[in-house]
Parts: sequence; C-alpha cells; structure tokens
Amino acid sequence: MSTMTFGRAINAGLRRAMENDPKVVLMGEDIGKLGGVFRITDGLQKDFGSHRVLDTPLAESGIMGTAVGLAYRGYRPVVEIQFDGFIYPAFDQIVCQVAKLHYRTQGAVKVPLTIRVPFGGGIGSPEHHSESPEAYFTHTSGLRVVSVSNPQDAFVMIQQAIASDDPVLYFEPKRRYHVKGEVDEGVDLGATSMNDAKVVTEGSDVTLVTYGPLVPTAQNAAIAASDDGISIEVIDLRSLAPIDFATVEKSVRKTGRLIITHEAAQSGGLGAEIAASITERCFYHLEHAPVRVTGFDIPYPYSKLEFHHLPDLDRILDGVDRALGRSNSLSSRSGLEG
Amino acid sequence: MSTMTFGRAINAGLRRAMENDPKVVLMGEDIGKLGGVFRITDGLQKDFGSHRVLDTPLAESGIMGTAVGLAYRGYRPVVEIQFDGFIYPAFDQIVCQVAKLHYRTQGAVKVPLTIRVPFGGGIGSPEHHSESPEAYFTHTSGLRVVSVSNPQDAFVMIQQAIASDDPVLYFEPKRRYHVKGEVDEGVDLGATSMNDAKVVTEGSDVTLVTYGPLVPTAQNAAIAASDDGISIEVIDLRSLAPIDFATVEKSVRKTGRLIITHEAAQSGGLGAEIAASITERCFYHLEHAPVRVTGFDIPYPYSKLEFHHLPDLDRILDGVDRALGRSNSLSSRSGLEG
Amino acid sequence: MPLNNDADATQDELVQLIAPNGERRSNAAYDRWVSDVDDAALQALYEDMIVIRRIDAEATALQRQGELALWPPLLGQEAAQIGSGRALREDDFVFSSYRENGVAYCRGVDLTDLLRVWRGNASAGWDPYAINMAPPQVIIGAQTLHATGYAMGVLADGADSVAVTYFGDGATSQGDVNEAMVFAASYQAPVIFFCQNNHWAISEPVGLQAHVPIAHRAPGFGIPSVRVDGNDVLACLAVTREALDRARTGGGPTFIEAVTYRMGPHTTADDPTRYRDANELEDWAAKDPIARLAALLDARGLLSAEVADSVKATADDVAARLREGCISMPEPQVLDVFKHVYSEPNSWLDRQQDSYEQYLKYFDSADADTAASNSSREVNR
Amino acid sequence: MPLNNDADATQDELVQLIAPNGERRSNAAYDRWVSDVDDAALQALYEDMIVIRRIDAEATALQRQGELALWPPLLGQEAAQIGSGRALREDDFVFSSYRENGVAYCRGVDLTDLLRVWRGNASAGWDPYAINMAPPQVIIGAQTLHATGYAMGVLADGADSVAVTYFGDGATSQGDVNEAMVFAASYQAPVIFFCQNNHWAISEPVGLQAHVPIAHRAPGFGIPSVRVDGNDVLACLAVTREALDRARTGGGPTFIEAVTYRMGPHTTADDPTRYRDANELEDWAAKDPIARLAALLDARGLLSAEVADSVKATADDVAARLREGCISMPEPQVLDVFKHVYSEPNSWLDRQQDSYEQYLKYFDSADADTAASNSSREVNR
Ligand SMILES: Cc1ncc(C[n+]2csc(CCOP(=O)(O)OP(=O)(O)O)c2C)c(N)n1
Ligand SMILES: Cc1ncc(C[n+]2csc(CCOP(=O)(O)OP(=O)(O)O)c2C)c(N)n1
Ligand SMILES: [Mg+2]
Ligand SMILES: [Mg+2]
Repeated sequence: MSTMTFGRAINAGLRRAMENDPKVVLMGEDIGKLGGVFRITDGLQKDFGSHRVLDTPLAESGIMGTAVGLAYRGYRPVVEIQFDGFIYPAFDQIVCQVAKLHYRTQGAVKVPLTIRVPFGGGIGSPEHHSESPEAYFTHTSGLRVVSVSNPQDAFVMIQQAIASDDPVLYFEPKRRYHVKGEVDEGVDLGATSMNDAKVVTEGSDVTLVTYGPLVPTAQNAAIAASDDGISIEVIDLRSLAPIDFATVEKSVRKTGRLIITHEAAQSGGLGAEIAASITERCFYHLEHAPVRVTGFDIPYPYSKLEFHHLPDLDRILDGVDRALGRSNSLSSRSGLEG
Repeated sequence: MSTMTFGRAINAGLRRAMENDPKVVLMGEDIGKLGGVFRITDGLQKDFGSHRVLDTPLAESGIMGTAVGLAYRGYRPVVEIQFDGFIYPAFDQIVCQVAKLHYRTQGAVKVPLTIRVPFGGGIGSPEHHSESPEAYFTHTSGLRVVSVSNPQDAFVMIQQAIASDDPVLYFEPKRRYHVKGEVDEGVDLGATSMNDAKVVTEGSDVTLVTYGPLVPTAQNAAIAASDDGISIEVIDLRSLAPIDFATVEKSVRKTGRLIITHEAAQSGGLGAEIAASITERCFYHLEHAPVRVTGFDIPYPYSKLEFHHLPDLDRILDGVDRALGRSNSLSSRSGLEG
Repeated sequence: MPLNNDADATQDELVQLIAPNGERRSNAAYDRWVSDVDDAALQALYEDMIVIRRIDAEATALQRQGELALWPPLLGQEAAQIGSGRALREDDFVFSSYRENGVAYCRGVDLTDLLRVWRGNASAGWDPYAINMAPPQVIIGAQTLHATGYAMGVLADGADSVAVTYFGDGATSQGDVNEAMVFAASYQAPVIFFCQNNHWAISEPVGLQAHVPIAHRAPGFGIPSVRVDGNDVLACLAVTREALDRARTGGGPTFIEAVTYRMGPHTTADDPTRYRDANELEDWAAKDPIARLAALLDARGLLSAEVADSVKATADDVAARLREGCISMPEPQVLDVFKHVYSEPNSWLDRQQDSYEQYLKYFDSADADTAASNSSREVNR
Repeated sequence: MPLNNDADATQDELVQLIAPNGERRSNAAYDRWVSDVDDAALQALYEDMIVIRRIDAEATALQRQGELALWPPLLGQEAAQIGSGRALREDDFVFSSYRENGVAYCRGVDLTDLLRVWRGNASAGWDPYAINMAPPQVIIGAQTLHATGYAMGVLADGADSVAVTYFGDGATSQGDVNEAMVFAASYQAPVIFFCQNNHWAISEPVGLQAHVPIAHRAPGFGIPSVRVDGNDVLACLAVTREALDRARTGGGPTFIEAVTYRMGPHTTADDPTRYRDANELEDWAAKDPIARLAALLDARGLLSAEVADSVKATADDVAARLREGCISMPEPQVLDVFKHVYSEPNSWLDRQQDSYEQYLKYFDSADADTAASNSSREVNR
C-alpha cells in the first residue's frame, strides 16, 4: 500500500504493463521528454526508450491509424489523446477501423489498443479542453469504454484495459489527477474485472449512478443527504460500455428510485441509456421515473460559467429530492409528472 | 401535385432552394457531372453551373471545413456526404466547428449549413455503406438533425433545412430513394415546421415511434396489427434533434405504451433518449416500460445477414406484443420484467 | 469557383522499360533491377496479367448474372498490380484498397476468398495473416496509416520486411494519406506508398485532385518518389524492387506513382459514359498493358501458339474455379452476425444475441402454429 | 522506432532583408515589394513590435497575477506577425490559431477583446466581422480549411480580397492543413498559408514533424512557396505583399514559411526547461526580431531618444489600457450559458434553460429559508 495521486497511479500502471509485456508501446503528442501535458507518462521514455514511448507528429488520425498498423504487427499500443476535444480527428480511424477490424476479419486481427483520454471539465480551460465525449464511443459497437474514479482503480484498470484483446477507451477525469489515495500495487489483476460496476456507498432510499469525475461528488451528496435522513446508494459504473446493468438493477430493485449524473450533455448521453435499460429491466420496481442530472445541451462553455454547466452537489441533491417526490426546484412545474 | 420518387423530390427541393437564393451552393464528391452516386443532384450542375454545384476533392474534412469558410463568407452550403459511413473524416469539423461556431462567436457567425447524408441499410452494399450514425449528431449540441420518410417531406424539409440559420444534418433513407409519392410543389414552406413530429397512423393501443426508412415498415406493422385487433399509433419523428416530445407524450398519455424502432445499434441509440424522456414526462401514464426494437450492437454486417440486423415488420410486431403484455418471444425469459 | 485545369497532373516523364508498341527501352537507372527477368519470367508475368484480367472479366460476369452484389474491376491496371505484386516477398505485408485483386492474386489468395466480400458473404474475404495482406479497405486512404504503423513495428522488431500500401489518385486528397507520409518520414518506416493513378476517382478526373504530378508531393514530406508507366509491367516491377531494397536497407519510405488507366467502370454499379469521353478510353486502349507485353514476347518469339494456349488454359481453369467457388460458397449462419464483435464476452451484446435466439425460436414455433396469420406479417420483409 | 533527425528541416536559404546585426540586405526579387517603406513606416513597424511585445509581457504578468487563466505568448514571433499583419488590407480576412495576438493587433482589435478568451469570459474575444479576423482556433489546423473556403467564396463573389491563415510548424502534420492545400490548389483560391515555424510544437521539435523544410511541401500540391526569415519584419512584409498580389490577381494560393522561434513557453502553463536547451534559446536571442530592426533604425539615425521615448509611452499606455480592460471586464451572466447555441428556438435546450432558471430561483429562496442546511451542500462546489 502506498499513497499516490491519481495521475501517479496511472503512471505506475503503465509502467507495470510495459514491464510485463514488451509489446506494449505508448504513443502520443508530448508524452516523451515532457511526460505529457499532465505528466502521466513522466519518466517512461527515459526508462523504456524512445522506441517504446513515442512522441508522435501532431496528427490524431495519424496516431490512431499507425496504432492500428502496430496492432496488425502484434503490438499493444497505448495512445494518449492530449485532451478530450482533440479526439475527433481520430474519430474515423476509431469508428471505422479500431472498432470494426476484429469483426471485419472474423477475429483474425486483434486490436488490443488502449486509448487514454483525459476528459471532463472544471479546470478553467479554454474551449475543447473540458469535454465529455464518452457517449460517442459507448454507441460504437466493437469498443469497450471505461472510466476511473480513484487511484486504485486507475492503477488496476489501466492494466486491465491494456491486457484486454479488445480496444478500450480509458477515460481519465482530469480534474481529479491531483487527488491522492491508497494504492495497493500488489493486488491481483485477475481478482476484479473492469466490466463490473461497484457500489461505493451503500444506501436504501435511492440509487445514484455515476462515473469518473462525479463519483466523489456523488459520494459527498450521499453524506450531505444522510444529514436529512436520506440514504443514497452510490454506484460507480467503471465500465461505460458495456454497463454492468445487473448491479444497477439490483440496487434499483431495492431502492425503487434512480438518479444518473454525468457531465456530458443530457440529450443522447449515457444517462438516457441507463434510464431506458433500467426501466426495461425493472419497470414495476420503479417508484419514480429515473432522474437525470447532467450537463446542458450546449457546447462546453467558457470557464467563468462552467460550474453552472457541470452538475454539482446541489443539483444532484435537488435531483434526489425529485426522485423521492420531495419538494424540489421543479415541484411546481406544470406539465411535468416527475 | 405530381408523382415523383423520393430522390427526385429532394432534387426538386434543392433546385427550388437554389433558384430562391443565389447563396445556396452544393458541394460533394461526384455531385456534378455524375449527379451523385444516387443521382440526387442530377442536372443541377448543368443548370446552375460549376460555381454553384462543386465537385470537390475526395476529402470529407476538407469539404466540411471549406463549407464552414463559405458560411463565414455568407454562403449557404449544402454538402453531400456520399454514404453514411464516410462522414467520420468530417466529424471533427462538424463537432468542433459546424456545431460550435455560432456559440463560440456569440451569434456573430452563422453556419447555415445543410449536410445531406444518405443513410441506413437494406441495399445489399459492402461495409460502410449502410450505417445509421444519427445518434452521434443528436448528442452534439449546436446541430439540428432531421430525417425524412416520404417524397413530400423530402421536398419541403430540404428547403426548410437550407433556410434554417442553424446547421442541419438531413438524413435520407437511401433504400427508399425509388419509392414514389405525391408531391405538392406549391405548398407553403412556412405552413409546417421541420421541428414537428407527425402522427402518420392514428391508433389507441400503443405508440410506435420511428423515423426515416422504418416509417413505411411501421405503418405496415400498424396495418398488420389491426388484423389482430390491435390499434397502433405511428409517429414519424421527422426532427431527431430536437425531438418533438410534446407530440410523442400526447400520444403515450393516450395509449400508455411506447415502442421505438430504428436501424442504429440499440445501446446509446436514439431509442434510449426517447424512452428516457417519455418516461420522465409521463411515467404514471405508462402501463409498460418503453420497448426498443433496433439494430444490434454490432458493426453493420455483410449484406447476406443484414436483414437479421435490421428491424422488420415481424420484430416490430413482436415488440408490440411485448409492450401490450401479450405472448411474445421474451415472455418466458427469466429476469426480465417487461 | 470553376476548376483550374491549366496545370496537367500527368505531364512528367515516366520510367518506362517497355514502350506501348512492345519495344524494350533501356534505362540506365532501372535495368539492373530487372536484369534477372529471363524469358520464362517474362512469360510468367504475361500469364499473370492474362489470368487476372480473366478473373476480372469472370467476376464482372458473375455480377451481371446476379451472383455478386458488386465488383470493382481492375481492367487496365494489370501491369501496375502484377508488376508491383510480383516484386514482394512473402513476409512483406500489403494494405490495399478494394481494387487490388491482382495484388491479392500475387499474394496467393484463394480464388473463392476474392469474392466473399462482393457476394455479401463476409466483410473480409481472407485471413490477413494467411497471405500477409489486409482485407480490402473501403474508407479511402485509411490503409496508408495502417501500413505505416505496421512498418514502424517491423522497424522496432529489427526485421527487414516491408509494408506496401496501395491507393488511388483520388485518395491522395485525404488527410490520412498525407499524415501517413508525415509519420513514415518521421520514423523512416519501411513502407512503400504505391499510388495507382488511374486518372479517375469515380467521376472525378485526376486534375481535380492534383494540379501537378502526384509523385511531386512526397519529396515535400522528405520521401523520395518515382513516376512510372503503370501499364508497363517490367517498369512497375523495377521501381517496386528498388523501393523494397531501400526500405529493407534502412532507407525508409518511397512513394511510387504508377500512371495507368481505369478502363472499366468504377464498379459494376457505375456508368462511366455519364462523365467521360469515349476518345479517352481509345487513347488508353492503345497503351494496353497486356498488348504491349504480348508484342514484346512476340518479337522475341516467346509467344508461340503453344504458350498462348497454355496461358489460355490456365486462365480458363482459374475462371472456372472462380465461378465454381462463387456459386458453391456456403451461406453464412444467422448467428454469425453476433460473432467477433468482441474477443471477450460482452454483456450488452450477449443479451441481444440471447434475445434474438429466443425470437428466432419463438418465431419458428409461431410459424408452425399460425402459418396463416404470420404470412401477412412477412410481406414487408 | 527512434526518430531520424538526419535531415534538417531548417536548412534552406531564407528571404532576408535585414540581417541579424541590423544590416539592410538588398534582394533583387523582394526589394520592390517594400520600396515604399520609408523611415516613418520603418519606425511604425518598430513601434508595432515593441507594443505587441509589451502586450505579451503584460498579459503574461496578468496570468501570473491570477487575472488570466492562461496566455499563449508570442515572444520572438513579433516580426512574423507584424510584418505579415501590416501587409493586409481591411477587407482581407484572417483565420489564425491562438498565438496570433500580434496579427489581431494589426487588425485593430480592441485591447480588452484580446483577453476575453484567456480570462475565461468568452470563447471568442471579438466579433469576427468587426475586424475581419476569425476568433483564435484551438483545434490545430482546422482554420486553414475555413480560410480556403472563405477564399473560394471571395472568388465566387468576383472580389479581390484574400484569406490569410496562420498556423504553426506542428500543424503541418494535420490532415486538415494538407487537405486545405488540395482544395486551395484545386479551386485556385486566393488564400495565403502563413506558417510560423517557431521550431516547437509544445515539447516536440520541428524535426519530428518535417524532415525537409516545411516550405517544400506546398509545391507538391501545386502551390508556390517561399521561405522567409521570420525574425525579419521587412522580409515578412515583402513576401506577404507578393503573395497577396498574386492572390488578388488570380494567381491563387501561396505558402509562406516564416522561420522564427518561440522564445517563451508554449503557454503560461508550460515549462520549456523540461525539454529544451538553454543554448538554443541564446542562439535565437541573438536573432531577435526587435533588436535587429532597432539596429537598422539606429544606424540610420531613426531611433533618437525622443523616438524611443514616444514608442515607450505608447507601449506603456497600451499596457495600462490592457490591464485596466482586463480587470474591469464585466462578469458574464449566468443565463449566457444557454445563449447562441442555436439561432432559432430549440425545444430541448429551452426546456433545460427553463428548468435551470427554476432551479436557481428555488435555490435562492431555499438559501434564504434554510441557510444553515444548505451551507453543507455547497462545500463541494
Ligand atoms: C472516406 C471515403 N469517402 C468516399 C468514399 C466513396 N468512394 C469510394 S471509391 C471513391 C473514389 C476513389 O478514387 P481513387 O482513390 O482514385 O481510387 P480508384 O477507385 O480510382 O481505384 C470514392 C469517392 C469512400 N469509400 N471513402
Ligand atoms: C487537434 C489538436 N490536437 C492537439 C492539440 C494540443 N495542442 C495545442 S497547441 C499544440 C502544439 C501546436 O504547435 P504548432 O502548430 O507548432 O503551433 P505553436 O504552438 O508553436 O504556435 C498542441 C499539440 C490541439 N489544440 N488540437
Ligand atoms: Mg483513381
Ligand atoms: Mg510551433
């Protein structure tokens, strides 16, 4: 057990993966000498050499496409996308190649690619540096998508993602990089699966589902609500595609109420899929329609306004009140049932 | 009133828009002399000149990015993406520029772009020619997305899309291009809005929501079900972002049951958003969880198997049975409530 | 915004070893790369081209007869594909577009595998590792990056294999192709960019994509390039061998522009009479790649009736096997639709597959029960 | 896969009119483009560079003091930006990256507008049509296509304005920049590609992006190019004027590579000591763009104490106004967050805005009611 920051935990996980498998290579912009703009790859080029930690030309499609070629050749590339908003030039290679190659070749070609994406807002950055594009990828068949919320998971799941023979998008909540936590580096990687959701706070009145950067916020909401005598069960999804609906379903069968919170825009976001799937699975156990507390349907705003866009403790608690039929901001709204 | 094919109706709408506004220019691959691989722009270069109907180099990001530049200069570009699967190289320009420029510049720069996308399957084509990528765009704030299902709407809505000061993705169900219908070219464009959904078959037992290529299939399902004494109300969404939930809600308040069908993969598809939003809006009117009948979470398969992937009359009717609590394929499934 | 067509993208001098009339042209720089090509080898190249043209014709016929959904003919591009394809070593790896059936033939593809995609039975016709060739890439230009990445891997492995990527003149406009050149130059990857400039990208002439010869682009990225007569099989062999040698010996990437002509439609779904002149086709027919090698062989007395008959017999046999393989191709199984999306279990998809299996079962039994009422339901399929 | 750095992307000869020591070099091809630049004009260029360097320093200080969230310094690139920026006509249109604050200054930007983005008060600091310059583009290279499209529109309008796009050395690796050259060449659009090769893309040296001089790339697309000393304001003015003239008279696009150096960090968030040599910085300090113009002016007796004082006073005044504008910038309104996503009503977003307004109201009143219990809720914000 040692205490380390979130960012350091990913670094340690990458290092471990590189030690264990010489086919693991890292690629990205500024990840070598600089160690990445967030220093996640700090020291790795120095220790493993520039043939395993590649500073690439400034071209995301090029990075992704050459990573596919390296996969053809038996490598396990780990690609860093510098910021969420810079993944789109690689979208074609991800959707048409990374996601489909295994299916296309009936399993002959594996694409064990890991795509690391620092994502989410709250760090006071300009445009394109604070986005939450995960829903584009969870809707893309052939990809796996995970998001981590604490140093221990970060350490373990980066290794599980790299070990997976399927391509994995690994979303890192950049505003939590400096959060510290205990990390057990001796843990058995096979003891857990990155596919499983985790109940991080137990509760009985309402199920609050989230992932990545909002997990601590949700946990704080549970603490705050307990002052009001409300017991919130918080689930950290960890895997966003596929989602471990069995765990969510089990919780909702118990609580009868569901809230989902994420930073991404509401319409077509992951919250919709969770609400729809859980409604399908346990409609008769639901006491209230699933409630979504999310970012608005707007481009990510300039930083002076970003905390209006981002769900926070108060908005989540208002959503909890809504799910529980308690007085809330929309109580008086006409035409709204919930 | 005249009878014309779906494809011809779009052509007529484009022609009308070009006649009415000299700033309307068409751009795309092979749209000039060839008239497009589907001949939708047939004859337009001949009649309006190569300065208004541009055969472009083979580069979708280039097409989209130069269209943005033309919009800066006051033009209204109408871009043809040759097939759904070729829109991804332009994804970055669409998501980061087309969608955000108006917001970025606080309204100073308008991007009245129309992006025409022949989409969907069922035509026996190889990979990348049969996809339904609409959910990527409906989740992208700043864009409007519509899909047309019949020649009259095709004629009217292409003009409304071009007239809109917002960027519009206009999804054309390519397997319906040859379907004929009555088109009133004298119709008043202002009399309808492309934002409104339309009840295309009235019914009372269950609401069936769809758009684009599956509208005729849904209407046929309603006919078939009526033989069994089941009354299906079919709604053609027309606008996919935003969705006219008021119309859907009204119907579901009446029927108490909702089915959504689309060709795109289920997880994260538009069906999830519709199920979640309608559940939020009229939870206590629902007799059953919304049912989704969609494509599978797979890359679009090779054509010999495509009709398994695509929802058809039978799968829709099975979904209807499920929503009505009648005997259906999943009746005996354990762990499933609905 | 009319197109400026002043500059001609086809002006430059070409490497040519066999003139259109069949004369052997000596070339100080390139003769040495084909000095080992003896009479038998020349005859073999001839047979290859005849066979692949025959495959192309047979596949086109199969499409016309409804046995294939689509076919992208390579008619006219035989020399470019056979010349380059025959230069490769088994451990080289090819990343091509959809039109390189001649290259696949050189790689030793099973004939039936050539047709799977176009019959709608598969998204990739062959196991890439079986013939060291990736499946046809539909997304224009995407494969050039895969080749470059593969070549970076070869370099890291300390091997001397080469990645070869094929693409068209139109593809050179795509960002990916240009990024591939950036990466290839950056890492000095052993990759060959083999561009078949067949003068058309569906209905768009090459002049729309490029105002100067395409081969001029690579040097700006730091990549040597060569422009070759793409209808001259010997010249294509020579320039490819030179590029392979450079790549194997640490010299990095090479760009080859093979100037040729797409004599057929873009695919069997295309109608080129809508956009191109019959005269142009005639001009190029005079430079036919097979005719010119035939003329050379003939002049050297290497095309006896016996030889011609033997070649024809081979082509007939190949065509017959191709047709037989096409027609007897087994139908895919319904549940294949769910296979290989993931290599590990996936709860979302597994549930969907399970539901669909139940649906199929239910439907079968319902069918049996109420055949009459169901028949109405099937009308719309 | 180690990087091959053999070829040097900075080898070529540069257009230079003022040597690093301040000597005026005559140049047969380019002198005529600056023959009208008299003493007063030279002094004005000097003042521009001093002012913009001062703006840069002041903004950097504002960032250090917490008044700005971030700032991308242009230190060292003053000549490239002022030289090219001063060549433009009012009706030309600029599409730049985030670093072209010197160009924005030439366009007549309101000083406060320079800072809005970096203070977090806006995503675009100015109305593009007010100064004919698009807002800073963050997506590397994307703006080059916008410029090309704009130029296609100029051509269609029969106008003689020119679109000018600025981007870095790193940007040249992006597909978009290459596609922009394809389109510009295809349509012979009146666009200037102005690449400031400042030797670094964050921590990556230019040799990683290009193995031969960047200016060599354009001719392969059919676009004439020129390599200019980017620290020579007069040379930058001259080559830009030539390119503008070509564009205005139907000659199509030009690519300019201005070889310069980023003397500061990538942004105020960057620490260049992690990746670059102090020596390199020293070498470039000796080629400082302002020092060399000062030397020239001095040699000609144009830099009297009076002139220097006046320039300094102007810079002081600009800096004071910049600071004042920054500090007194009004805070954005909460509901601005919903504005201008669409230009027409949108039922989804309108509903969300309505809910949020209700939430804010509710929360305000709840705050008043139960200030104590809510305080705990706000901890996490
Ligand atoms: C990204 C993408 N855009 C568009 C298409 C549609 N398309 C298929 S082939 C083709 C023309 C290709 O021309 P070229 O590169 O010259 O190759 P050729 O067909 O001549 O061999 C086009 C536009 C595609 N397959 N992929
Ligand atoms: C598409 C994209 N990828 C990555 C980034 C992150 N990024 C911002 S600036 C930069 C370096 C740009 O270098 P260069 O083009 O030389 O311009 P300079 O900063 O030197 O002016 C990078 C990688 C980005 N903004 N956009
Ligand atoms: Mg071609
Ligand atoms: Mg730079």
